[in-house]
Amino acid sequence: MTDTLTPAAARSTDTEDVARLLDHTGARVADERLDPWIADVDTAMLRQLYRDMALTRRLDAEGVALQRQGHLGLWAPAQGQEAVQVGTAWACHDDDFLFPSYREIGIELVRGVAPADFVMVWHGAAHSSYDPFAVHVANPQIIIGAQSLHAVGYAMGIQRDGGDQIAVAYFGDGASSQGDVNEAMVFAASYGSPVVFVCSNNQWAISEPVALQAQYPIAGRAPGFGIPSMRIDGNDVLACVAAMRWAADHARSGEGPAFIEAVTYRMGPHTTSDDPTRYRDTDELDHWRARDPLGRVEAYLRSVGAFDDAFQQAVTADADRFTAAMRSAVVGIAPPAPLRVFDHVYAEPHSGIDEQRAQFAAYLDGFGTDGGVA
Amino acid sequence: MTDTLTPAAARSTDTEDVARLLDHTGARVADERLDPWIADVDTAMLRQLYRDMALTRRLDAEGVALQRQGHLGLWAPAQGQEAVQVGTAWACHDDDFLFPSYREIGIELVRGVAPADFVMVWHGAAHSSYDPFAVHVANPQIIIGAQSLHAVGYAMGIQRDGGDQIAVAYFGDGASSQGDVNEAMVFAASYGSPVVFVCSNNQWAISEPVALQAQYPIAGRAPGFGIPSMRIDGNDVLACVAAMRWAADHARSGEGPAFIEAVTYRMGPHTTSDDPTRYRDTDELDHWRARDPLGRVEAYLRSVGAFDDAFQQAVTADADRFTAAMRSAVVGIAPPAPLRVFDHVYAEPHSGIDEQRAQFAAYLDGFGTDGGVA
Amino acid sequence: MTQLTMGKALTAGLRRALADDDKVLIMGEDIGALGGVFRITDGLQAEFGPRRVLDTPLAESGIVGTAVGLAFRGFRPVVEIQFDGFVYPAFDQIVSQVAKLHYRTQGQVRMPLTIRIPWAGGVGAAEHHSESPEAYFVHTAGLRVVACSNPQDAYTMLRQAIACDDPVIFLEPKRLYHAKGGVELDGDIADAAPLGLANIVRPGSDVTVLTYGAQVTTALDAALAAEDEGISLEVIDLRSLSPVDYGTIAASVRRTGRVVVTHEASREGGVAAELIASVTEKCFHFLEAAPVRVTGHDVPYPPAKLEQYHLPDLDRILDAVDRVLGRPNSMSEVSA
Amino acid sequence: MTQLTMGKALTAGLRRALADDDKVLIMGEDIGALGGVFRITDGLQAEFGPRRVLDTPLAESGIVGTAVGLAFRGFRPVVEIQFDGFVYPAFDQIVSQVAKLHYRTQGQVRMPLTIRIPWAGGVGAAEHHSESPEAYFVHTAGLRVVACSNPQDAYTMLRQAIACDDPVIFLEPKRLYHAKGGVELDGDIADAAPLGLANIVRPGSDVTVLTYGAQVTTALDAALAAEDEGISLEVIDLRSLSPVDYGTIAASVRRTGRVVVTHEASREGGVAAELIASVTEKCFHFLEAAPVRVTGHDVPYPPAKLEQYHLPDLDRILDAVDRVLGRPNSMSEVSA
Ligand SMILES: Cc1ncc(C[n+]2csc(CCOP(=O)(O)OP(=O)(O)O)c2C)c(N)n1
Ligand SMILES: Cc1ncc(C[n+]2csc(CCOP(=O)(O)OP(=O)(O)O)c2C)c(N)n1
Ligand SMILES: [Mg+2]
Ligand SMILES: [Mg+2]
Repeated sequence: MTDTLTPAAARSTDTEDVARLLDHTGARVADERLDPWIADVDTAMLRQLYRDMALTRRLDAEGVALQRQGHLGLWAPAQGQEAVQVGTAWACHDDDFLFPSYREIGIELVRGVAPADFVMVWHGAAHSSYDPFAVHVANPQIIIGAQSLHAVGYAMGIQRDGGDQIAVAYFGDGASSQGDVNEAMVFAASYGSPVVFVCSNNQWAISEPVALQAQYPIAGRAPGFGIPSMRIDGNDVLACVAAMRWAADHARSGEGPAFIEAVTYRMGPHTTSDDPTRYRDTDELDHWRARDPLGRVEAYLRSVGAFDDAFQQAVTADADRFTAAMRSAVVGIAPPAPLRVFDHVYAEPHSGIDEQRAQFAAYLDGFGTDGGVA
Repeated sequence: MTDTLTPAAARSTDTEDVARLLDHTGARVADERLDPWIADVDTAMLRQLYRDMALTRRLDAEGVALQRQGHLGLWAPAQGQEAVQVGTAWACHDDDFLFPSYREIGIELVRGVAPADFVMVWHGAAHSSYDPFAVHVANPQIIIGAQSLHAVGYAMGIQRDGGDQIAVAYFGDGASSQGDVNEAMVFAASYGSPVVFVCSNNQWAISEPVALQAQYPIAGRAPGFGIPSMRIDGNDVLACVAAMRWAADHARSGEGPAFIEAVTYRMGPHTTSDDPTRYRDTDELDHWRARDPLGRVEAYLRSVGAFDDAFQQAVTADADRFTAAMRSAVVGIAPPAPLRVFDHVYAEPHSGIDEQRAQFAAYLDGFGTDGGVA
Repeated sequence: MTQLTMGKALTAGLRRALADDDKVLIMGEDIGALGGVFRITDGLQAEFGPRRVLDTPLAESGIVGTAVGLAFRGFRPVVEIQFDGFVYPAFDQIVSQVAKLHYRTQGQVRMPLTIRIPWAGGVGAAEHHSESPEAYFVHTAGLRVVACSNPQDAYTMLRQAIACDDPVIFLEPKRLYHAKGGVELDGDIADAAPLGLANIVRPGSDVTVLTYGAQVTTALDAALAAEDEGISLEVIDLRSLSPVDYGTIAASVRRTGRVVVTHEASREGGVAAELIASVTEKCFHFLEAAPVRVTGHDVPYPPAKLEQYHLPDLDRILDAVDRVLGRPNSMSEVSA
Repeated sequence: MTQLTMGKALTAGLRRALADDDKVLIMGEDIGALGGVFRITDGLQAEFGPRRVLDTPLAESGIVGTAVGLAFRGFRPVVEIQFDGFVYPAFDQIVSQVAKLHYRTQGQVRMPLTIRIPWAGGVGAAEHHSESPEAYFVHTAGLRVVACSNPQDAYTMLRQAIACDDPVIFLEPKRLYHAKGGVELDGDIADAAPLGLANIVRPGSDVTVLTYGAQVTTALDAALAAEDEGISLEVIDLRSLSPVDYGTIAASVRRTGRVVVTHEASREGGVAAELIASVTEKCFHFLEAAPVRVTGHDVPYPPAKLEQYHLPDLDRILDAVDRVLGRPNSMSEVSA
């Protein structure tokens, strides 16, 4: 420590300086640190991972389609990020509590969130849908980075309960600039809390390249807070499973927080409202298309004879069912009753809300509108 | 970077794991990285540094005395931290702009802040006193960490002006936990701004030991943001000068921000309202008293025959004059005129303030009180 | 006179400010190549370069805090907060630094910051994208708070805000970004009405309707509808929420004796409360009826499919007008 | 009935809450070994251990944000913000998370947080140590805001706030920490007046004085002084600033017809504005005069030597009473 601490030459923009297990051609490569964590992952499991990624992709495409057709106000595409979402969620225990941002649909899929619950929020019917305690996933966070502190607090609660769960904070490369994310690392490190930070570095925060948030790799930030980290190929689902198992094991065994930077790429626009042609080259897309998270798994499975038409058809059928359910949940859905505006502001009776609700109900009555009072 | 990034074994609480040039006995020790930066520091300069530290100590003691005697509402003692304050300020150019917290009286002294201006704020007469643009020192900040962003913004301004100044952000170990300080590092690193971060790690944030803010050394945090850092003995004024020159040179020459963790110790209470016996052992005080920043310079100067009674008397005389001026500025000072409450809320005319001032003046008139209208 | 949308008028105002004063800088998230999520800074980085129009890291406290430092260095930063709901991480820097530095330093440090906020609801957005935080800023001494309601004001008031030596919170109603209107681009801002003045956008004699931002349009629609029933509404666009132009307002209320205040923000502790308290103080003996508020409910901003029941529309304004006029209304039974 | 200072009553309330419910945690800066800078948590870490009474890193957003996570896990965190002026870094977590999570999740996630804030001025403190931020929280739907004014209320209301399933901003007037009073320690909080009720601390017939926190003491002093002049003030301690107990208030105003509101916070957009707007709506035909506000000026909190001119004292309240009664007062000429 008495030395001048000069950051190594690594660059945040070097997307090849990562640990991986499946390269972009689908070839299995060795990694000393990651290999031990996936010793049990056989072909059947890999097919399962593939299926969940494929479902995530279809779910995502359906979200975009529903938005284009006017059924959703907005959609935040996840295309290209299926491996980190599915792989890390898959590596957790069912009762580990995950705190995602708005783009982490793959982890919700893995946790069994119902098709309708992927569209209700973007449809505009509700601010959140599924029961977070049923699936152990908090409702997606929109305020960039805020959920990282919630995950740490939850982990502090686990420590107090003596539970053997962990909490997981998911966020993006842009979020790494927020004070909250850094404070989350401070609290987690000080208390040695069982939390894993997963930064999905998809190279962009809307129009801003990662180099504006960090010159040095984001994974390099955690050790300075006393938190071990790993920088992995976020498009390699095996590496994602392995890294998450390493991190979760570290956290679960009482050694405190761990950090994963998953280097991936946002293939689509930031949201359906965004126009990425204003700020990025299509060359980039070609580069990353060749590194697709699904393609490499398919190639690997084919190379070991575990990917055939029957499997593909089964996956497609699952996805068809899933997306059909999404669609039917939202197409032709009745608008919410007006007085729902007043529901759940408080958990206990509140004179102010009661008065306003009653006044508004009387006002609606004047129009013959049924407020839909509970 | 593909490795698991495990923080080295260093601990935030290891106060000996620092770079230094003068050990606590006053012996000059070599340090490869620091030595080149003080090649020109001769005995005369060291006497000057000693004098400024001694004045800071007396100034500080006078502040405590004035508070005890009821002339000040509060005082935040700096005893023990004179080396980092005086040394780092001394190493800057006069037009480098410094952004201190409430405890950095040594840097203000070096910059020529007048005696009266050290007491006006704590007396309660004003929220700030000296003209920041005259001394190139912002008014001391009370909101922990907020000034770190101001320093970075100022440095961004220097980049736009093509100036050859730097900005310096001063803050404590406790402040390192604040989101703002981390965001400041993000902005500074992204823009490569000419700013130096100086963290005076005095082991305590009121009653909280540094280990609650950081398990890993605070200096270790900066490289993760892409910022080179140094961890030095903050009670060694030579090391403070050298490290600041290194950091300032780095920033000034366009290489971007640099970070210094100065390991020091708050010998007094947090403020005159604090009772440190509730949370820390007196053993600690003995340990640090033996590592006093002034004692070691005196020992060194004596060893080279440059510290005699005449010198000591001259320093004492300077300090007597300084503290007498502090005292006379505040003892028997007239209370501010009531209508000063309304001064400088806005820089331009404001109908709301004008109306309220007029109403209050009329109200005071009714009591025969002169509001002191300008 | 050029026909421009409010969005384009704001762009023109920024361009003009950048051209007129080297010390003006624009900073925020995605304001460079993208031109901002609402395209208000479209083309400005290409024209003035990334030193003057700068994308920032994703951290609002950092944006405002560094803008404070730039002001220390003599710059006049114009900050874009991407959406209203993202201003809260910067709240400490705004309340404890931006608002207080001039006072703290007895006038030595000026804070000529303009903080632009795409603001309020009615656009079917996701949570946190439709907030009306103006009351927080109005209650914060040291800030000026203004809201534009048409392209000409957008252009002129933005230039005035940037030229002002005090910090200005500049609220841009999102749902009017595409509304068109004539804009005189060549005027000197010194010749325009000062930033603090209200504007009687429609004179009337029966009821004074006080409002600002996009609600001005709704209030004008209500005035048209009221006219059909023979009721004459005087609609006043406050333009400045702090300070408020009570000269114009009090003169109107003394004529009409009846006041309706409408805004999107929730009611409790909202700007309407301040307006009613002040108007009551200043015009008590002229009031024929209790002033009435027509505001968002005291709930977090609801999901998009419910916002029509949250935002005060034409019918709710007319119901309030009936109330102040003592005509039958939704509360007739309650008050009887 | 035990005689306790308000500070000790708060300590007793925290101790009782910790003892009664395992899920209650206390967290904040310096609250452990030091017992907090005001010693409110004195001895609690020693008694309940550092897992339940925890010193936190120095980061307010972190404190509130982790408290939110603890609530997700079923805990009931009681957060201490060291001084009023240090709550702003936590503003985003409070406004966008704490206040909205229950609404966002349609009741699935409860936020039983209590955020204690040593609050307001009058103690000769440095900048940022005398803020009155209550209006910000009152305007934020989803929060409850209460302020105590005596040791018994401090004890009972704190226990009620902690037991409440909604987030409560709990304001503790610093200048009353050392004020003594009788406290019944054994009561069941279910038997006490509910958290939302106001308290008529002194009945009277001429003017209703609405206030809260340390201003209750000042208002009572004013009532004593007014009595000498034959004027009878009814002083109401709001106790709850959101929601407000308008039942009690309106009944009083209908009797007196005259209202003075006093608080330390600055006036523009302050709680007094809301009270006056609401009272005017509810009691217009009973009002004999315009309600009057006696508040801090619209300036940042001034330095200690000036705070006596900022804080509304007994004389300023009496001047306002003269105003609502139409007696000669400081504004007689203005209004004439
Ligand atoms: C506090 C806050 N500021 C700004 C925004 C607007 N915003 C939404 S997404 C986004 C970019 C986020 O980038 P990143 O963290 O990399 O996540 P990604 O969208 O790439 O998944 C921004 C600026 C926000 N939601 N919250
Ligand atoms: C935002 C904020 N939170 C809390 C405080 C109260 N406070 C004043 S000094 C202090 C400790 C600061 O510790 P450190 O940064 O180590 O500086 P030191 O006092 O040791 O010089 C605290 C918590 C504050 N001033 N600002
Ligand atoms: Mg991203
Ligand atoms: Mg310290």
